[in-house]
Amino acid sequence: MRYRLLTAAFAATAALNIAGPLQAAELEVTHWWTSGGEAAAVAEFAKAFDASGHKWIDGAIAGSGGTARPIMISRITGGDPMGATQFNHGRQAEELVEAGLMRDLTDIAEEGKWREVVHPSSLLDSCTLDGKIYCVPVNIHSQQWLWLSNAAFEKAGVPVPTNWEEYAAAAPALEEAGIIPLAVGQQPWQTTLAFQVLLTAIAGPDAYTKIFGEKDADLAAGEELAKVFEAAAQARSMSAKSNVQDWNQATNMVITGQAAGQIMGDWAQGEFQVAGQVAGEDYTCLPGLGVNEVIMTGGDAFYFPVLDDEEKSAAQADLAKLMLSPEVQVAFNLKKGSLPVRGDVDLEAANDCMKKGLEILAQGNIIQSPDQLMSADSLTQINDLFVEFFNNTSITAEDAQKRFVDLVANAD
Amino acid sequence: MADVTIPVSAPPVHADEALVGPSGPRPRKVISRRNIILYGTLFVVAVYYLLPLYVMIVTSLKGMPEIRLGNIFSPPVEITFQPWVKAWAEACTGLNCEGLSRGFWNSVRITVPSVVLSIAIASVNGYALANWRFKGADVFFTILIFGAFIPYQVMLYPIVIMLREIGLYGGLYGLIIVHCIFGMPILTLLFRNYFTSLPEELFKAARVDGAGFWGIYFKIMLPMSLPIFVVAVILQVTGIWNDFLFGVVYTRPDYYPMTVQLNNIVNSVQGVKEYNVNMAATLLTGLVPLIVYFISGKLFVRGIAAGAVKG
Amino acid sequence: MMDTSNTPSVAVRGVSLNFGAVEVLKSLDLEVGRGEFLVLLGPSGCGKSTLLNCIAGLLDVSAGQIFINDRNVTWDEPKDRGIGMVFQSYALYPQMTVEGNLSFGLKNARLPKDEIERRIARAAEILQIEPLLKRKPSALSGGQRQRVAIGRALVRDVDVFLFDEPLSNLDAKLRSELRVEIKRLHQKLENTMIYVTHDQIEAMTLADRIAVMRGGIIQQLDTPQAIYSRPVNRFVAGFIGSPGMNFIEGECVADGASAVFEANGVKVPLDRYEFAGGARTGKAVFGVRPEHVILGDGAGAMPFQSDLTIEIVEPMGSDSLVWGKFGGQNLSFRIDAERAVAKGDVVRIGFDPGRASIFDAGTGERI
Amino acid sequence: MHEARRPNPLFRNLSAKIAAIPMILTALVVFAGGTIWTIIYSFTNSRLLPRENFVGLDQYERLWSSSKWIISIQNLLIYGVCLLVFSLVVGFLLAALLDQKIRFENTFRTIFLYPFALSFIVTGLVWQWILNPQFGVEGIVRSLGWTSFSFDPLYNADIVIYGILIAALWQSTGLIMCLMLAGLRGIDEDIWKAARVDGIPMWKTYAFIVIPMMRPVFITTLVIIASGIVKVYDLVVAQTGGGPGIASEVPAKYVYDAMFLSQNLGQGFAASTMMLLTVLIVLIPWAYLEFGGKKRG
Repeated sequence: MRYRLLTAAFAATAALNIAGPLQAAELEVTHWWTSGGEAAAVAEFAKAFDASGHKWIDGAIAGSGGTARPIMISRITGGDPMGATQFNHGRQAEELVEAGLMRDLTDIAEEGKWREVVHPSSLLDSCTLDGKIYCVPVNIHSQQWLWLSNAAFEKAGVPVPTNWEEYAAAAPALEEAGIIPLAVGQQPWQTTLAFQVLLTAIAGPDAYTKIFGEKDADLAAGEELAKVFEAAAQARSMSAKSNVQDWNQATNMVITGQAAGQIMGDWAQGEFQVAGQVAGEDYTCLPGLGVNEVIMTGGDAFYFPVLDDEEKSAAQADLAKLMLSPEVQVAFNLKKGSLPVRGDVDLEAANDCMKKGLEILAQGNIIQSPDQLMSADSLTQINDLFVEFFNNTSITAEDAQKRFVDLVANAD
Repeated sequence: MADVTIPVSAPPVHADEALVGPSGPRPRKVISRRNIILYGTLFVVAVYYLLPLYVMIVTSLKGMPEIRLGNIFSPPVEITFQPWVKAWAEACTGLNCEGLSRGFWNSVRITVPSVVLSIAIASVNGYALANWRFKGADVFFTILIFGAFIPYQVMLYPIVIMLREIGLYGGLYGLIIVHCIFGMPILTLLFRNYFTSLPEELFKAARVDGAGFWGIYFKIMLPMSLPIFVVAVILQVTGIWNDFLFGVVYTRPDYYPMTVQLNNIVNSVQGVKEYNVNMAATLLTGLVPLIVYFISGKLFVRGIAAGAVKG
Repeated sequence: MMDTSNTPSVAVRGVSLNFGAVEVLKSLDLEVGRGEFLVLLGPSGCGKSTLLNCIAGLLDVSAGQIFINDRNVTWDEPKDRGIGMVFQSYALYPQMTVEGNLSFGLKNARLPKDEIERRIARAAEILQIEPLLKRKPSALSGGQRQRVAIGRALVRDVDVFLFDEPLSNLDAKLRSELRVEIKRLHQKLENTMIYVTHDQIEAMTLADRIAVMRGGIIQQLDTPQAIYSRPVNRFVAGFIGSPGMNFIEGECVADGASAVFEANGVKVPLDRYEFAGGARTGKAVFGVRPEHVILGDGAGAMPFQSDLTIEIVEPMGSDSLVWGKFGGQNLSFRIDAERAVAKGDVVRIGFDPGRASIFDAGTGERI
Repeated sequence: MHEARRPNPLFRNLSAKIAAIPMILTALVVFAGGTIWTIIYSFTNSRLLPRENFVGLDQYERLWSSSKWIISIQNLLIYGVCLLVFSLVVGFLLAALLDQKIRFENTFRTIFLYPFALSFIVTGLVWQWILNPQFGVEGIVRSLGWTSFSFDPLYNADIVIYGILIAALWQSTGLIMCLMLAGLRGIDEDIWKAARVDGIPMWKTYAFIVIPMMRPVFITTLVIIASGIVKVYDLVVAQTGGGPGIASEVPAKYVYDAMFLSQNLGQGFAASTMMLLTVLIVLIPWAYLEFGGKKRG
């Protein structure tokens, strides 16, 4: 089975080689995949790109999206663009596209029939502006996952929970066993992620879409949401002692059993793989906190700034095609622990957590990621609210809800 | 003349007879209360100041197991320079693992031209302001001095635009220009005050001999201003080497100065935090300004005080 | 004040002081009478200020003792020595008003309020600084500041006033005004005062006695008149009196019972000169003050006369200083301005050798 | 022979003007121009790229309604006041101690001043580790037996700003000490002698005579520290990154985050204009006192 895949990959690259005199061009690609699992995944892209004759210049920027995006943006607006750059699905690069700084990929998209191949199509819609396509979606990361360390629960003598209520109930037992019930990193986006996963699970996906999408302030102020804020307050007390900074440090606490669980997107799975843990045995994954099984179509897409250098532009086109080619999609997403964007690719080698994701994706109950629904400015404000809420116990659930309602009221 | 009883000038009693009562210098106890308080406080404060440096050096020479077990104040059992090697050549930010070395050479490539350029411009400014008072010169100078106090953030973005227009944004030259701009106020003030303190006759005599603006500058003013040049170099080298904000905003990853590289290395964590490597990296970054500080000693104080007090 | 007749107000016994290897004061003895105005006079660097600071207690002596009012104060703090000091730079506390300056020391000594007010009123009245009490030192003139500085010692009812060149920062006119005021103050208070200066006019006019110092040693301690007329050595002679004393190098030759001073053909009979240890012969320096040389008809009455051709005339308003050659060396003398003399005139001059001073050429000591 | 015209003033010492062009450009274009540009654009709703649709005071309204900004202003006040007071007091005490003509004066001065040569990033990182619960001081004291000892300001939202203050004090007190020492050595020796003769104890002489005399040195030092305080950024980024949560946010970081993180230039410009205001409030009275005084006095 594996053999068949390899030959296919080889054939594809061979074909590319023949097609036309290929100038080998150096292309700088910036991204913020600096943790162990992520770096392994991006190496797949680099390998495939180098195989196609070009040269991948790695522009990794540490410190997660929050640190990396500003650097990428100021380089593009500063007139010194890179070859290609990563952004999340959604509106982060909206203004850059409007300002005409991003390359129009519509012709490549038509040639590769991206409209049919990319599934769900909402990913491609986030890349489209006035009918033209400006980015290549490469993976689907859903944030709606709860990762639990089986070892931690054994140590606490509590069965591995199947949903949020059981998990919250097990918290006291975990604390007695000296285990931090919930690991949350200090970066603002991590606390917001925890909140909206709780929101989608407890209040349901359409409540999430109404609030983040249509900015429905009354719903935000409603009783339904009050329950969500209660759960958030509970999560806060469960994660009080986890004072780590980066998300992969929090994942590391789960892997080593210091913490019982972490609410994090499926990119955390890369860390579990690098640590050699097996889904189902060492760790358990609960999509939608085991309450509302849903997949969020968050994830990453690559944009290609307009370059005046002919060779580099050609290399850009090759990279764009290559990123969506089936083989590279498989190799990349396997390492990354995310779901491929191509509907026609099946991942037998995926572990059972990925398979759960694929099934939910196939059933089609998906929601858009906050980046796709809200502007960076409003989202940062919400991030600040929740990072403050999680670190300052004097803020009650009601205050937080009130301030959340104001934010939703004038978000754009 | 007041009626004054003038003592009969008795023959002076000489030292050979034993002088009764206290004589000679007052006996000062070495272990007096005053000395205990004085040296005691100074010693305690000195420990407070030296502690961080001690911890950094000690930890940077220990292996990770020793750090996890022992406490940070205990000296290293088996000294290893591996953390220093790793910090210099192998620490990773993201995929490229070239350690701080790239940052170091970037910092050198940024600091040297910036220091030379900013001092050249500022010394000419100071000289022009001190000796060739042209109309409006003081207006520009006052704006310049106010500029020294304006928080950088106010001018952060406008400068991004300016650099972009002249196509230097993101490269080393852009950052060099930024350092010249923000170094100019204090340095110009330093040079102006120094040149005004030089005797006026010197300048007038040269004018009488027919020397022009540049003739006087190179032949007379420059040779005499070595002390202030040294002070300016100290001020600029420490200032530019230690900068972080401009480094982050005005350059891109492969031109990052050492301070930005350090912050990235320390804050991007692969699994466990390697304190010894981080400490070695921090020491490496602080090495150059510390060496400049220890070599220049008193001059450093005078420079900073002159720059700061006058500023 | 208990009258202890002639016990000295300030006594310095065998005091010497050295900064590292440099010996600034060399086992010095000095006694200042009660109510006496003693001036320490000498060129800069002769140790006069250092001695004053030792007496004040601001400097630790290297050896010897210091007594004030017969009490051994060698190891005492300045404030316990009963002394007040006035500095060349006035050293007023710049941020306090005049009243603040005067009362700060007293408040610190916890004197009762009314006592402080009484003392300040008295000092203000003596020094006429009542209108200045509310002003800051920066708003006062040099003279006013100096008076306030004196007032600071006055209010503390000290036994001994110490002055460290208080007038040298002032201009000439103000200096003479304040000199008179200090004298008047001394006569009024009858305190002991020790006054350091390098200005010999101040010394001559103010002092009951002057101690001329050089190289850390007191050269001569005597009344101004004695020092003026009978200087113990050539240094003291040259230092006191302006314009300075004329020095003619030559030789004393025995002449019967007494001696004669000869210099390039000039012979001055020394019969009227009181030799310290009897007439002496050998190389000597003959010193005569310009004001003792009389010109014209008065010269006739002088025991010694001689002719002299005038070389330079320096008119100085009230009188003129005339220069000529005597015994082949320069001799100057004063004449009143009206007498018209010109270069080249030959005039007859005369003086009384008895008032002159003769010094041994080698040691410079008076013989 | 035409009568020589008075040379046009523009060309008088032309070379001086040419030589001063960089200064003129910097002063006018960068400082004056940049500042005005920022102020103008603080009234627009520019997001990622500056654009000219004006929205009046919206940006300022949003600024003062954002809890992150309010916290950063509170932090700045606490940090500023404490840093000013402590560094002046400790700096003066150290200077007074060093002024006592003691042995090793130079060694002590070198020890107190070396941190000033380091960058804020290095200082921030060092103090982050020293104040780290497991690894730093708290860990040590606990390992020595006093298990309930807790000293982890960087992880406690209410007192995190004081953790940053410790690092800032460690860095800047040295300079203040030098400025104070220079001031002390400038005082006329006779003043000390006069005070000793008046029987005034040492501490009173310092308190009532020397310190009032050093007023100008204090004011100038105050202005220098103040202008440094408003700009504090690197230290917070290195030591806490604004955490825990947004408890140690500072205005300078708010500006950077607004401009580059939330891609909202308008908000960033509004915040930096506010920072400019705080500096001017400190600066103008001082400039008036310093220069205005001379013209009047």
